[in-house]
Amino acid sequence: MIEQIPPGLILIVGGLLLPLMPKEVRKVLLVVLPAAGLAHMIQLPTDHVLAYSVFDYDLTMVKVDKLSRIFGIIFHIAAFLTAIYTLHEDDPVQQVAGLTYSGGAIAAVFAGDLITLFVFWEATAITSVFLIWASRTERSYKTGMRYLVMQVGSGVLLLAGAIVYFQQTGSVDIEPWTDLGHHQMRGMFAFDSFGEASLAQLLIFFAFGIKAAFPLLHNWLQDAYPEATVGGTVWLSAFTTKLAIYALCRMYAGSDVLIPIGATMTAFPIFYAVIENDLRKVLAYSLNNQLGYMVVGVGIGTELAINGTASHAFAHILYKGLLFMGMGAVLYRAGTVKGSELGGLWRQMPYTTVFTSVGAAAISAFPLFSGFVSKSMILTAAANEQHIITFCILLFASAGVFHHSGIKIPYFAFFAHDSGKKVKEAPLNMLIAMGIAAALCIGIGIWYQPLYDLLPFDMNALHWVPYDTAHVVTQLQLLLYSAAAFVFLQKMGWYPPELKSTNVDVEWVYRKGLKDVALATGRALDVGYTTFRDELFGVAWGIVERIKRWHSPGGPLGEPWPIGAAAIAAAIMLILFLALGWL
Amino acid sequence: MEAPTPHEVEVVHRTLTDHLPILQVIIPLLAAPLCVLLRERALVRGMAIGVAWTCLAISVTLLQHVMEHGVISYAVGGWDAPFGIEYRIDLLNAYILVVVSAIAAVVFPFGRGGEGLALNPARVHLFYAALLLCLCGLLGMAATGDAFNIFVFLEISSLASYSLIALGRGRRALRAAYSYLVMGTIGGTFFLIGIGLLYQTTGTLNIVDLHDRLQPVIGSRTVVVAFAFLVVGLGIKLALFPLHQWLPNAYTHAPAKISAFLAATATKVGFYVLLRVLFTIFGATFVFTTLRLHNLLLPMSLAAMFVGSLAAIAQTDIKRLLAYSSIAQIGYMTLGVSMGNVDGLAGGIVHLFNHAMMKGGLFLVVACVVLRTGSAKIDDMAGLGRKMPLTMAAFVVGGLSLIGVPATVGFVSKWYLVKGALERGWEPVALLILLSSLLAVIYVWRVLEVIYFRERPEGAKEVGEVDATMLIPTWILIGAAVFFGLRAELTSQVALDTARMLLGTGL
Amino acid sequence: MTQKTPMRMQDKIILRVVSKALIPPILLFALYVQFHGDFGPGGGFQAGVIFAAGLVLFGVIFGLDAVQEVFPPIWVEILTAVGVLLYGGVGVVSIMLGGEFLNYDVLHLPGPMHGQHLGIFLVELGVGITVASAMTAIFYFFAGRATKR
Amino acid sequence: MSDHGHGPPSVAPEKVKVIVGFLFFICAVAVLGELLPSFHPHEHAGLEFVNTFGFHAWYGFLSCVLLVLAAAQMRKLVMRDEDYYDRD
Repeated sequence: MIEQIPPGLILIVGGLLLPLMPKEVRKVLLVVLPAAGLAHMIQLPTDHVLAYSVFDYDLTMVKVDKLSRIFGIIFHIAAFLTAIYTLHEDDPVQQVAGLTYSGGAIAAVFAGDLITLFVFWEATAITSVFLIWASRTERSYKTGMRYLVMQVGSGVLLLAGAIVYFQQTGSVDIEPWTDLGHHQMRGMFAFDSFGEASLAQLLIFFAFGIKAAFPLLHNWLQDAYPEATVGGTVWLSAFTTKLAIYALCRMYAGSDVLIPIGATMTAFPIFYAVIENDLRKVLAYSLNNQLGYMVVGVGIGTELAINGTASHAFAHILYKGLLFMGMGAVLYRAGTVKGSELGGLWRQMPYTTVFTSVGAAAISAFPLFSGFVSKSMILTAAANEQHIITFCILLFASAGVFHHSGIKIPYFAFFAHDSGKKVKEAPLNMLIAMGIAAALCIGIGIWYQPLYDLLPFDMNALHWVPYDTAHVVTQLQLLLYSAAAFVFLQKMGWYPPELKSTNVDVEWVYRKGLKDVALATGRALDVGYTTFRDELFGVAWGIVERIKRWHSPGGPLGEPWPIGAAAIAAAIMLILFLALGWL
Repeated sequence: MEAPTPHEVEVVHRTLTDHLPILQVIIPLLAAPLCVLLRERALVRGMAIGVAWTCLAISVTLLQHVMEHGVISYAVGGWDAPFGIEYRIDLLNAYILVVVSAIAAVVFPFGRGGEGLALNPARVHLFYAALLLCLCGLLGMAATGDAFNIFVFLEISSLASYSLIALGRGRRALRAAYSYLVMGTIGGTFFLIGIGLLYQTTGTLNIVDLHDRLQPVIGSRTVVVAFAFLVVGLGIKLALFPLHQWLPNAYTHAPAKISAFLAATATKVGFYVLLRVLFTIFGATFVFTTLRLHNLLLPMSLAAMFVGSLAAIAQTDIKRLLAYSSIAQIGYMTLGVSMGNVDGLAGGIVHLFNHAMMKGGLFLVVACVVLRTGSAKIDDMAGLGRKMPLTMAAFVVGGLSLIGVPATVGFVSKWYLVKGALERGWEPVALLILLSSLLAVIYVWRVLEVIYFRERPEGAKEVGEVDATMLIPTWILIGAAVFFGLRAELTSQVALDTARMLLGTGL
Repeated sequence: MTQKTPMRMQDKIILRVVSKALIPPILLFALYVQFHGDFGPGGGFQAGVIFAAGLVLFGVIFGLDAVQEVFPPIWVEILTAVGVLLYGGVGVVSIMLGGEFLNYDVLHLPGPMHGQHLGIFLVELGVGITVASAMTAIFYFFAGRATKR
Repeated sequence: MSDHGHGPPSVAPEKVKVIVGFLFFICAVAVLGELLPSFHPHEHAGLEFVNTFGFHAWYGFLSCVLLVLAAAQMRKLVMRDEDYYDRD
């Protein structure tokens, strides 16, 4: 019986029922539901399948394997931690949105066919936008609309792809992986270059690409995440993009095209991250960069790379969540996360400082932190497959990550020059959530075996050891000299200051360029139209007026005719009917 | 025609059930003079209600019987068809009988006695006598299978309705009744001329017999002329645009309760006779293939839909608004006929039933309003939404049905009409049906806006909700409009079967 | 025949004498048409109209009050109803006796032939009564309006 | 540290000196770590240059310097006022 409940449903249904509960019960449920969902999900057997049929189509609601399982587990943990983090606030909108959003993402992970995937794919889009709108500002409303357009657009592409695929093959099932030898994995849709891709493959590829924030499709992420509420950004950071990574992993593993795409994703956002002033936006760029590693991992598609991707996603959700929590706490207390307005908060928010620094160390992949045991797998896999340039870019990006996430975030928020702000330490529930996340970041970095046991492929067979002298030493060199470079640049005064600014990105195309073009076209049309309209309205009004007059009382059609006229009408009708017989 | 000798006395044991087709008609016929003799208000009223409910029971029994066992034939006076007068009940008129008697059963009890009619109390028994005669005429037209008999009952119902309309307030009611009388007489005469020509050609008046005997001479001039007279005569009776001139004034100036009864029944029976004439007497082949009636009926129907709706929008009197809306609704029915296919015809037939319910209900609402406020001006309905919430809620539901909102009967009929139009390949017509529904939105909204969003003017007469004797009939009709909207299969199945019958065998 | 009526036709002696002479035969002829109707030309409708014509003539010459004294309006109303009831009643009786509506065969006192005879007689009588009284009623109504003015 | 910013440094300059000194110290240690007996670089075809002495050290340093300098130049291209998109 309990197996008949799809994972995620507990969160969705529970979330939807939440508004009916009193405040205290809501808060308890907010934390209990993810825990209950996790407990329920864990006990599902690995080959569990739950099929259902709609009309005449057989669909698969749930299909459990090791890949969906690890994403399911980390999604539940993320929901649980975020729930704790948001306990201080009593906003039913965010609570419902957060729970249904995470539930939708979990259900999407376990979807066994493209249609089910589409349903929950759209569900995550629609529920998550409320986390942005929950800021309840004009700005967040507009941002939310842009976000929603992109997300729903992604869903529409997915549906289109599914339909085309169904027409071609008669099936929408998500097939299991194929093993091509050399431990190279192929997803059901994998292709090596766009030239050989079918229409269905392309459509779905771009559907996933939007959510995974591929270069040029990425801007919704940096646009939306900094506009969400304190808790909303934490919810958002965990699910949408990682769901896309999961889907890529499931369907495009081993697609070579993903490697340059991923490499680009690791490299270019960090330039923006360096000059960005809004620290939550810095983290959004950094998130984009981290996704790059995973996309590269999916593209390489070896067992080691897939394991690296899965474990990196797992670790990433925790430390990125932790960083967003830290910045959220700063925003909550200081009222801003602009680097130019912050600084010196470490005295007032010591715990937050420590926890954020743990997150920074984890994202930078310091040895003994979670990033180290996962990211190095992807780099090694790239090296193993002789992707030399990719490897160098990843290495460059790793140094850069440390630079902007590892140093810049804590430095400008907590150290640097004293901003003079007098703030309190973060609320207890935030500290607890951050504490657990920080503990997990360190815990995974040290006791990585439980995580490795969850990975899709047997780690023992891969002969992988994260901690050997060469790995540790080279990684430390990379990071420490990056730090040295930071000190050097600051000393030289070359370090770009935090300035109040907006940095234009791809979004310029639609937020400014197209808008300006549209406005200009609109103005030109307006002139022509006004002239035309006045003419047309003159005529149209005349007709309307006449119709009105005719049908009003007193008009020929709005009032019965005199009996004589009526009788004549009858005679005319008689003639007309007689004419029928002659014509 | 040689007269057959009356047959020898044969002792056939008939049960009361066998006489139902005639009882349906003679019960109101005999009740009318009884009203005159009894004179006592309460007694007369009780009897009229009793008669209406008896008729309803009879017609429902007949419908059941027809659905189970097929056509019922009753030879009046023991003279078999085609020589004697035959009462012939098939699916179509069994259905009409139910509609008419059901409306009567609901409308007759409306209001206490002559309340709201502004009648001289000494004349109430005559009012009920006329009402019963009108019912008798309408039921007779539906029940009989004899063309001349149809004319007789047409005149009975018409004469009764002239006098009923004349009961309305003021001299304008008299004038309306008079012009209805003139137009009705023209219509009746045309109908009679048509029958005369047919009789001359075939020597029979029995409808079924007429059909058979017409086939050899179907294309002749006489038949075509007869056809034209019959259709135009009936066109006046059922108020088909532009022959509708009598209707707005008649419905406006008649007492509201009478408007409700006539709007829900009189034009419907006229429409029924039109169907009989077109399909049973002449046959679908002649009408649609030889004459191509749709070339004329379609534009007339469309004009009715648009002129009626547009004129309804412009009216300032609620009864007039509903009257013009009726013209539009009749347009929908004849539109269904002009399609000449099963879905379209079924749409027309089901709309007959549906329109009877919703328009009857709406006129009863107006009767309530007139009784309380003493005015039928739309502007005088301002703010009634709060004063008469139940009555006005009925108006809302009825109005939605008039528009054709899903879950109301109006939607069901429009659904079949659109389906029929598309099947016929008349996409623009389907579009026009939807467009005219939009016009209905406007005129219904106009009233709702006044009812709910305008304040009751200062110093206006204090009004309250009407009592149960009015609310219950109103809500029965309005409730039926929703019930049959939700359980559309109950009516549409009968309509589809009927349409198939009419188009298939013509019988 | 009261002097108070404003109508003056009764003052004209020719009219008075001729109509006095004519009215009885008219009424008698009406009865003839009525009762001969089932065998020859005529019937209840014609008879009723003729009978009413006699009354109307009387009313026209001698005034509304005079004719209403002979044939009071309340009786007009009642007889209109009675005639219809008689007509319908025959039909109902024939139903009760096991025939169709208006099947006179079943009214067989000595035999079907007599049944037919009786049936048509009663029906025509009903029609005659109704038509005569309805016509009279119409005359009363219009004449009454004229007097009021 | 550089003199942009608003308030006084939140960490005393002497302490900063100690921290920076410590940083330089462990930087040196990290490079020397390659001399450890257990240091066995992973061999990958085509990536031999990665295993040259101190590669990660200078690569990390140069990466960051280039990153920051490039980003600073990029500002000229992409930086707008804070309310850039809000204006019409």
